[in-house]
Amino acid sequence: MIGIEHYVVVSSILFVLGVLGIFLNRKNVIVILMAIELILLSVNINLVAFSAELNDLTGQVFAMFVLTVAAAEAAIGLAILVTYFRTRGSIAVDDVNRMKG
Amino acid sequence: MGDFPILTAMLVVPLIGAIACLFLDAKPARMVALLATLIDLALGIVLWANFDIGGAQWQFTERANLFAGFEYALGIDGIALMLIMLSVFLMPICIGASWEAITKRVGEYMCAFLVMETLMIGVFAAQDIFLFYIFFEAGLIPMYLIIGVWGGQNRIYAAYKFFLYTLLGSVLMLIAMLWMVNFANGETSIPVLMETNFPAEAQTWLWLAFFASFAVKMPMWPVHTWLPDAHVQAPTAGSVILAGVLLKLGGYGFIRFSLPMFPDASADFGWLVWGLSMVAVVVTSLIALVQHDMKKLIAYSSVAHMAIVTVGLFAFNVQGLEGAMMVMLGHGLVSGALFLCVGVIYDRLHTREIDRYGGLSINMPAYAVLFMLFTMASVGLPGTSNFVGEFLSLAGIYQANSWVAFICTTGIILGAAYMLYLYRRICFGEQKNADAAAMPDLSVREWLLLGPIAAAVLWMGVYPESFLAPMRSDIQILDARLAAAAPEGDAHLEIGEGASAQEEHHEGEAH
Amino acid sequence: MTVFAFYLFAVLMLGSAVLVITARNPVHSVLWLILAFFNAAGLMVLVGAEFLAMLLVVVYVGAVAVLFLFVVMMLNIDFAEMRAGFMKNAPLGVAIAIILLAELVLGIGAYKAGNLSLGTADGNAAPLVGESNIESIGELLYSDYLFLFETAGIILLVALIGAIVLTHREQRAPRGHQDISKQVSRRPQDATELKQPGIGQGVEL
Amino acid sequence: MNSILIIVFAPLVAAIVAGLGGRWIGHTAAKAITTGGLFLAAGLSWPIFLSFIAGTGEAGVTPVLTWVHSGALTFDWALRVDTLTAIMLVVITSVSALVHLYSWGYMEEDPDQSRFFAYLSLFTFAMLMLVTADNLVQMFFGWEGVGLASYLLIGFWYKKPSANAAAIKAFVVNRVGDLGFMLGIFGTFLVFQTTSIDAILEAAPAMQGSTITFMGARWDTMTILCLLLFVGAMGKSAQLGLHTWLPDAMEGPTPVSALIHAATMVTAGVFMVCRLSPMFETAPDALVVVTVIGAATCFFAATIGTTQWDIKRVIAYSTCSQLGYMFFAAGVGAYGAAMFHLFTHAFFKALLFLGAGSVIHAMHHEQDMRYYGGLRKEIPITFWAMMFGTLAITGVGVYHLGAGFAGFWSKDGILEVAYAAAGEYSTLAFWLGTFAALLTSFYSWRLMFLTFWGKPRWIESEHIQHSVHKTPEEAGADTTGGYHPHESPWTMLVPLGVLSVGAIASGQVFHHAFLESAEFWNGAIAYNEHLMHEMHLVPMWVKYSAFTVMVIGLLGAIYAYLIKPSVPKATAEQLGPVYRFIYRKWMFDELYNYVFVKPAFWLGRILWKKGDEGTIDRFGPNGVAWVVERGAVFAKKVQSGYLTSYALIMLLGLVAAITWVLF
Amino acid sequence: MDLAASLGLVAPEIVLSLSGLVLLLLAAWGGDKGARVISVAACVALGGAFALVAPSVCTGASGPDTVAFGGQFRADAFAGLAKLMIFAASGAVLVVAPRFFERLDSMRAEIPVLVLFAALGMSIMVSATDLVTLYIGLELNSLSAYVLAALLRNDERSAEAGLKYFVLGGLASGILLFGMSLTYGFAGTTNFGGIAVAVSDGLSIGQMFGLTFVLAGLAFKISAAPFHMWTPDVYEGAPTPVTMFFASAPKVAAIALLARVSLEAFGSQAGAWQQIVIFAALLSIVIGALGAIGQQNVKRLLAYSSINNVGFILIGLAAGTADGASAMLVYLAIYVVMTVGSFIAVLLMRDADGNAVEGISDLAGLSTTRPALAWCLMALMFSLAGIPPLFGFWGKFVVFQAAVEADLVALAAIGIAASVIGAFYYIKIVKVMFFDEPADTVKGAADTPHWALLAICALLISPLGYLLTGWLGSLADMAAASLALAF
Repeated sequence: MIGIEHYVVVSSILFVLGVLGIFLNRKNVIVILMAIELILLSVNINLVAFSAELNDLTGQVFAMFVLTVAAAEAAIGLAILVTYFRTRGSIAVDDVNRMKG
Repeated sequence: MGDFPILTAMLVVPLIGAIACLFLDAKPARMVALLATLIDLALGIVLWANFDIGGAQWQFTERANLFAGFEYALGIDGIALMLIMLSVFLMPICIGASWEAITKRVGEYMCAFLVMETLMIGVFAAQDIFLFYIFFEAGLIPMYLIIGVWGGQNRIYAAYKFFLYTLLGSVLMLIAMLWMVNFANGETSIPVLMETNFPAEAQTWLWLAFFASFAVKMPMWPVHTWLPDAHVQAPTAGSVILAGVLLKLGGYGFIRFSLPMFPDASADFGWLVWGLSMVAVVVTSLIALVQHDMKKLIAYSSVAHMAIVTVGLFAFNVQGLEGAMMVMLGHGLVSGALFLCVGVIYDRLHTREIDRYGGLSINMPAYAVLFMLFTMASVGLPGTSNFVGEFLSLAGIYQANSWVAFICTTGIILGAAYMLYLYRRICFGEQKNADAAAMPDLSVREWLLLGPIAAAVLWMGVYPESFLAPMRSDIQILDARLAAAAPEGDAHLEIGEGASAQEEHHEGEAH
Repeated sequence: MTVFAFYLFAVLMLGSAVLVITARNPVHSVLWLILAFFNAAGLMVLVGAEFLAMLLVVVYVGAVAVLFLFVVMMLNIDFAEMRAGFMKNAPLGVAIAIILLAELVLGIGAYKAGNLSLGTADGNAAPLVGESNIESIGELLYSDYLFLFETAGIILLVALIGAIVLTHREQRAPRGHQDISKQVSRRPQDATELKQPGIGQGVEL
Repeated sequence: MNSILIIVFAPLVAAIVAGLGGRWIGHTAAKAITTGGLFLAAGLSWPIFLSFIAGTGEAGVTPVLTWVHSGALTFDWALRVDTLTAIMLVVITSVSALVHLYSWGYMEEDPDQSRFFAYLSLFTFAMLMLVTADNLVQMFFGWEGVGLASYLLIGFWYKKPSANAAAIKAFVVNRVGDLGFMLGIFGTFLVFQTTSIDAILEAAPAMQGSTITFMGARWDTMTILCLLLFVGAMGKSAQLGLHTWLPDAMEGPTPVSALIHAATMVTAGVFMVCRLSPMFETAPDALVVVTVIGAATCFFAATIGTTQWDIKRVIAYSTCSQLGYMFFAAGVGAYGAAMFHLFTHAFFKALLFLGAGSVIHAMHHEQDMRYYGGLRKEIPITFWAMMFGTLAITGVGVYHLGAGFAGFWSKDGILEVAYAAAGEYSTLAFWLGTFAALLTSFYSWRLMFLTFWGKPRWIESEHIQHSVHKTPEEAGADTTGGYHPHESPWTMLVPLGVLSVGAIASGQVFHHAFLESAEFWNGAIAYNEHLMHEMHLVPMWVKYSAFTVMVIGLLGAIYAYLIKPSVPKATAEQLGPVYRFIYRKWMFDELYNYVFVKPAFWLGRILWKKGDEGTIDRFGPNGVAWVVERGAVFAKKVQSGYLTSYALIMLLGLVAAITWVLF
Repeated sequence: MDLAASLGLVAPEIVLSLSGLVLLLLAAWGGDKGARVISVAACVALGGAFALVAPSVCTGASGPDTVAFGGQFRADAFAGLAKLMIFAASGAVLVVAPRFFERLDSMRAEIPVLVLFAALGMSIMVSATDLVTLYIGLELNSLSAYVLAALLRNDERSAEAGLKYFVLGGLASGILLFGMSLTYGFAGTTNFGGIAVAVSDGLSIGQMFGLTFVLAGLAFKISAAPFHMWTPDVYEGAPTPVTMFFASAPKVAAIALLARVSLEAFGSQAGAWQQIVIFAALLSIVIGALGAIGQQNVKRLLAYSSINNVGFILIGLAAGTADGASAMLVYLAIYVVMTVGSFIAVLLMRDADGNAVEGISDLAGLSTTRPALAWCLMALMFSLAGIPPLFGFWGKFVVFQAAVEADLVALAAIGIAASVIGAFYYIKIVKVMFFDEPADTVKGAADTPHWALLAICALLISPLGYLLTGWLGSLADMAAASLALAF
C-alpha cells in the first residue's frame, strides 16, 4: 500500500516545480499561468490524498472548490494576459516591468 | 474663580483664533492673532492672580471623560503656572515680531503660531500623561511649518532635522508611558503617577526612554545639533518661541516626569546628565565663540544655558530645582529677547552675518542699550533674571559635586566671552558697512516688543520672589520625593577635632 | 500493482510538470500540462476519489487546457523570437526551491517515514456508507456546503464578467487610439536622445 | 529716613535718569543730576564716617527688599553700615563726586557725555551695593555690577577697537575671578548653610580644622573657602595672574581710570578680604597665599612700571603694585593697615590719574611720556597736583617728625607690620615691599621728570602733529612744534585741589584711627591688637627703610632722567632680554594669548567643524539619513519590476519562515 | 442549527449577492449608460448590508448564535465591525469611481457589480471560520480585484498591474492552499474550532508547515513584507479608485481574516506564529518606510505607506491578545479613513484639462494654489505618520499599548522608532506642498461628492476624532471579545 507520505512528497515536488516554473521563466507569461495550475494541482493531490486517508470528504469537496476557482482563475488570468498583450504587444516576462522602484 | 474652566479657555481662545486666521487676509489675521494672544495673556494674569500660593498642589483642575484610555484632565501647580505665564507672555511678542517681517501667507502663519500657543499651554496644563504626550508631540507640526514655510535659505534641511530628531527622541517616551500606565493598572493621571513607585530595574529603562525625549528637546549635548539649524532657519518669532518655550518642554519633562516618577533611576543616571552637561557647557560655549552667524551663536549659547538647567535639576536639592526653573524662565525671556534683537536688524539688512554689522551703537543707540541689557542678562549678570537661576542651579550642583559645579561655572567666563564678543562685533567698533550704518533705530513696535521683556528680565533679577513663591511648595514636594534617592554630595564635610581646642586657645590668649 | 501505478503516475506527472516549465514552445507546455493532469487524475483514482479525478479531466483538460491552447494560438506570438534561458538569479532561485523542497519532504514526508501523524476527522463529512464517492460528495455539497457552493457559482460569474469586461471590445466612436496614460507618462528622456559628439565627429544619425 | 538709602540709590536714580533720559533732558541736565546725586551721597557719607571716627557710629543693617529664598539659601537686598563700610562710603562717594565734577571738563567735547555720566553713577551705585552688602551674594551683585560698569566705561569710546578689546578683556578676566568667588560662595553656603556675612563670620571659628573635599582633593575647609573667595579678590584687584586687564583698562577715559581703576573698584578685593577677615583668620594657609600673592604683585607690577612709556599705564601698574601692598598687609593680619592704605591710596592715586588726565587733556590726547617734557611751566596747577600725588605715593615723610604725606603713613605702616608679623612669608613680603617702594619712587619720579622737566619733545607726537598740522621736519628745531598746552578748566582743577588735600593730609589725620584704634573698627574687621602693638616696636631701620629707598629711587630717577638722559636707553640695552621681558609685562599677555585665547578659538573651531558638524552631525542625523537613503535605494532596487524576482522574494520569505519554525 | 437561522446570519451577504446579480442584469440590459445609476444602486445595496450588519456590532454579537452553516461561517461582532469598514470603504469607492472612469471614457456598468462581488467576497472572508469558506471568500475577492486592477484596457500600466497582481496572487493563493491542505491533513478538519482543538496540545510538524504556508499566503493579501512586492506596482498601475479600494477594504478583510486564523485556530500556539508576525511587522514597517522615500508617484508612495501601516497593525496581532485584536480593529478603522481620504485627495489632483496627475512634484506649492486640498492632505499625511493630535496617532497608540501590555516592549520600541523613518516621507509630501515653489500643475476639481468624502475623512482624522475613541474603543473591544479565542 502506498502511504500518505508518498502523496505528500509527490505533491510537494509538484508544488516546488510549480513555484520554480514561476520564477525560472523569462519567456512567456502563459507558462507562468500554467505553473500556477501545477501548484493548484499539487494542492488538489494533497487534499484528495488526505481526504482518503482521513476518511473524510471535506478534502474532496475542498478540492472541488479549488478546481472551480482554478478554472475561474485561469479564465481571468488569460483575459488579463490578452489585455496586456493588446496594450504591450508582448507577453515576455521580462517586459512586464514598466513599473518598478 | 468659581468653576470657570480657565485653562480650557486658555486653550480654546488661541485655537479659535487659529481657525479664524486661516480664513482671513493678512491684516485682519494679524489683528485676530494679536487679540487672541492678548486675551490669553490676560487670562494668564487672571490665572496667576488667582493662584493660591501655598494652597493645594494642583489647582484649577478640570476633568472630563471625553476619551477612551486617557482623560481630558487639566490642572496646574506653581511650576506649570510659571511656564504657562512664560508662554502667554512671549506669544503676543512673537505676533508683534512677525507683524511686518511676515508678508506671505500671513493667515497660515498666525494660525501656526496660535496653534503652537494652544499646544504649549496644553503641555504645561495637562494632567493626563497621554494628553501631555499629545500636546508635547503635536508641537512638531506647527513648528515644522513655521520653519519650513517662513524660514531662511536652508529651511528645509532644518525643518526636517528638527522634526525627525525630536520625533525620534520622543517616540520612545510613548512606549515608556504605555508601560507605566500598564504597570499602574491603567492610571493615566500625572499626579498619581508622580507618586507611584516604579520598580527600580524598570525605572532604568523608563528613565532612559524619557531621557531620550527630553534630552533632545532640551537639547543636551550631543543631541543638540538640530537646534542651531532650526534657530538659524526659523523666522524671528519662530526662534523666539523655540528658544523661549519649546526648549523648556524638555526641562519641564524632567521636572514633571523623570525626577518624581523615577527618583532612583534619576539618581543612578545623575552622572550621565552631569557629564553631558559639563561637556555641553564647555563645548558649546567654545563653539559659540567662533560663530559668524548671530542666530547660530545664540542657539549654541542656549545649549550651554540649558545644560545649567539640567545640572540644576539633577542636583537633587531645592536650590538646584528652583534654580533650574529660574534659568528656564530667565533663559526663555532672554534668549527670546536676543533673537528678537537679531530679528530687528535682520529685518533691516536681511543678513545674520555678524561681519555685516558693526558700530550699531552709533545709529541705533536705543537698540544698543536693550541689546546690552539682554547680553548682560544672558551672561548672568546679577540683577538680571538669569543670574538668580544660574546661581541657584550652580549652588545646588555644588552641594552634589564640586567638579561639576566647577566645570559648569566656567560657563560664566565663556559665556561672557562669546556674548561680549558678539556684542562688540555688532554694536561697537566703526561702522564698516554703509547699509548697516543707515539703519534706523527701534520703531515703536519694536520698543513694545523688547520693552516688556526688559522689564521682566529686571523684575525677575531683582525680585524673583514673585516667581519663586508659587513654585516653592511644589519644589519642596519634589525635593521630598527625591530625598531618599538623592546622592550624597562629594563634600564630605568633617568637623575637625581641633576646632574647639582652637577656640579655647584664642580665649586663653585674650585673657 | 497500486505501487506500480502510483509510481508510474507520479513519475509521469512530475516529468511532464518539469517539461511544462521548461518547454520552449508554449504549445508544448500546454500539452505537457494536459499530460500532467491526466496522471494526477490517475493518482486520485488510486485513492478512490473517482469524482475528483473525472472532474480534473473534464474541467482541466476539457476547459482550462483548451483555453490555454486557445489563447496561445490567439496571441499568435512569434515564439522563435521569445528569449530563451532563465532569469539572472536563477541559481539562487533553484537553490531556494531545493531548500524548500528538502524542508517539505524532510519535514513532512519523511520525518516519520510511513508513519505520518495525521489529524483525526470529526466524522461529520465521512463518506456515506454504501454510497459512491460522487453521491457522498453531492450529499455534502448540497447540505453543509450549500452556501459555499453557491458562492463558488458567483466566483465563476465574476470570472465570466471579468473575462468579458477585459477582452470584449465594443465598437466605439472613433477616438483613435489615444492612450492618455501613455501620453502622460511619456518622459523627455524616452522621446529624445541626447548626443554628445566629440569635437569634429558630428552626430551619427 | 535712612541716609544710607539715599547714599546708595541716589546714584542709581541719577544713572537711570541720565542714561535713559539723557537724550531728552540734554547733556547739562544729565551731568547736573548725576553729579548732584553724587555730591549728595558724598555729603551724607562723611557724617557717617565721622561718626565712626568719633566712636558714635553704630553698625546696622537696613533691609530693602526680599531677593531670593530658596530652601536654606536665602539672601535679601539689605544695606549694612559699619566702620568698614563707612570708610568705603566716603572713599567711593568722594572720589566719585570729584570724578564726576572733573568729567565736566574732561569730557566736555564728547557727544555722549550723558551716557558717560550715567555709567559713572551706575558704577558708583554698584560699588556702594558691594560695600554695603550684608551677604555674599549681594556683594557679588555689586562685584559684577562694578564689573559691568567698568566694562562699559573702558569701552566707552566704542569705536576704538582697542577700547573694545580692553573692555572685553576686563570683563572676562574678572569673570575668571568671579568663578572663584562664586565657588567660594557656594562652598560657604555648603558649609555654613547661609550667605549672611555676619552669620558666616560668627560660625567660621567653629569650622576651623574641619576638612572638606573639593574637586576630588581633601582640603582644610576654611582654607579652601578663603582661597576660592580670594581668587575673586585677585580678579577684581588685578593681582598677579589676573592683573592683565588693568593696564589695558586704561583705554577708557581717564576719569574712569581714576575712579574705577585706582580708587574704588580695584580695591574691592582688599575690601572683601577685610570684610571677611575673621574668616580668613581661621585659615592661616590662605593668608599665606594672600601674603605671597600680594607681595609678588607688589614687586612685579613695580618692575613693569619702571619701563612703561604710557603715562596712564605707569600709574596703572603702580596701582597694581599698591594693591599688592594692601593684600600682603591683609595677609599678615593687619587688615586695618590694608584698609588704611586703601583709603589713602584712593586719594593720591585718583589725584595722579586725574592729574595725568589733565596732562593728556593739555597734550591733545597724547599719552606717551616720551613726547612730553617741560610741562612744568605750561600747566602749573596740574604739575603741583601731580607733585603732591607723587610725594604721597612715594611715601615722603619722616618718622621722627611724625609728619608725612598720606602714602608715608599707610605704606610705612604696612612695611612695619609685615616686619613685625615675623613669619617667613611676611618677612619676604617686607623685603619685596621695600624693594617695590624703591621702584615706586623711581617710576613715580621718572614720570614726573619725563613729563614736567626737560625739554619739550612734543612734535614727535602724532597727536600734536595732528593738532598743529606740522611734521617734525617742518617744525625743525622748535620741538614744541608751536603747540601751546593749556591748563585745564576749573571743573578739572577743583577735584585736583581737593584730592591734593587728601593726598597730603589723609594719612596724617586718620592714621591713628585706622592703625591703632580697635574701638574705631568696632569689630568690623578682625583687628589684631597684638600685631598692631608689635608694629610700633619694630627696629628703627625698618621704620626708615621706606624713606630710605624712596630717596634712593628719587636719586636714581634724577640721575637717569635729569642729569644723564642717555642712561635709561643704555641700561635697557645692557639688560637686553631682561628689559624686554619686563617691558613686555612679563609676557603675561602673550602667554595667555597662546595658552587660553588662541586655543579657545582654535578649539571652538575644531569642535564646531570637526565635532558638531564633522562627527555628531555626520554620524548622527546625517549618518542616519545616509543609511536610510542607502536603504531606500536598496529597497528601490529590490523592487525591480520583474515578476520573477518578486516571486523569488516571496519564496525567500516563505523559506525563511519555514526554516525559522523548523529550527 | 437550521438553515433558516443560517440564512438569517448571512443576510448581508445575500443582499449583496442578490443585488449584484440584479445589477448585473441591469448592466447587461442598460449598458454602460446606466453605469452611474448602477453605482448608486450598488451603494444602496452596500448601505443595506451595512444596516444589516450594524446591530450585531452594536450589541457585540458573539457565541453559538452567530454560527452558521455548521461552523463554516460566523456573523459575530468581530466580523461585523470589519464588514462595516469594508462596506463603507467599498461605498466610498463607488462614489468616486464613476467620475474617474467616465473621464477616461472607460466607465463600465460592470464595475459596481465587481465591487459588490468583491465586497461580498471580503464579507465572507471576515466571517470565515472554515478554511474552505476562507478560500472561497478570498478568491471571490481576489478575482474581482484582478479584473478591477486591469480595468483600463488601453492603459499599459493598468494591464501590467493586473498581470502582476494576478500572477503573484496566484502564487500566493497556491501557497495558501498548500498550507490549508497540510493543515487539513494534519488537523483532520478545516474548521477553525476543530483546528484549535487539534493543535491545543502543541503543533505537529505538519501543522506547523500548514500554519506557516497559510500565514505566508495571507501575508500576501495584506501586503506584509516580504510578500508585499506586488503592492507598489499594482497600486500605481491600477485605476486610482481601484487602488483606493485595494488599499482599504481588502486590507481590512485580510487582516481580520488573518487575526481570526491566528487567534481562533492557532491561538493556543501563539508562540509558533508570533515570531513570524513580529518579523513581518518590523520588516513591513522598515520596507514600507524605506521604499516610500524615493518615490515620485503619489499612488506608489501610498502603496508603501500601506505596507508600513500593515506593519503596525501586525504589531497588534503579535500581541496575540484580545486587546491586540481590538487595537488592530481600531487601527484599521482609522487607517481606512486615512487611506480613503488620501486617495480622494489624489483623485482631486487634476491638471487644467481634468486629467489625473500623480507625481509628487506636481503637488509643489499646492498650499498656495489649492489651500483646502493642501491642508486636508497635510492633515492626512501627519495622521498617517502618527503625529498627534491627528487621529492617526491613536491607531498607533492602541497598537503599541496592546504590545506593551503583552510584554512586547522591545517590539513596540523598535516599531515606534522605525516609524520615524516613515514620518520622513510623509513630511516630504507636506514639504512639497507647503515649502516648495508652486508648480501650478494641479488645478483641483470641484466634485462635490469627493469633497464631501474628503471633508468627512479630514474631520474624522482631525483632533475631533479623539471624541470617538470611547465609542470606537468599546466597539472594538466587543468585537475582539466576540472572537472565539483559543486560549
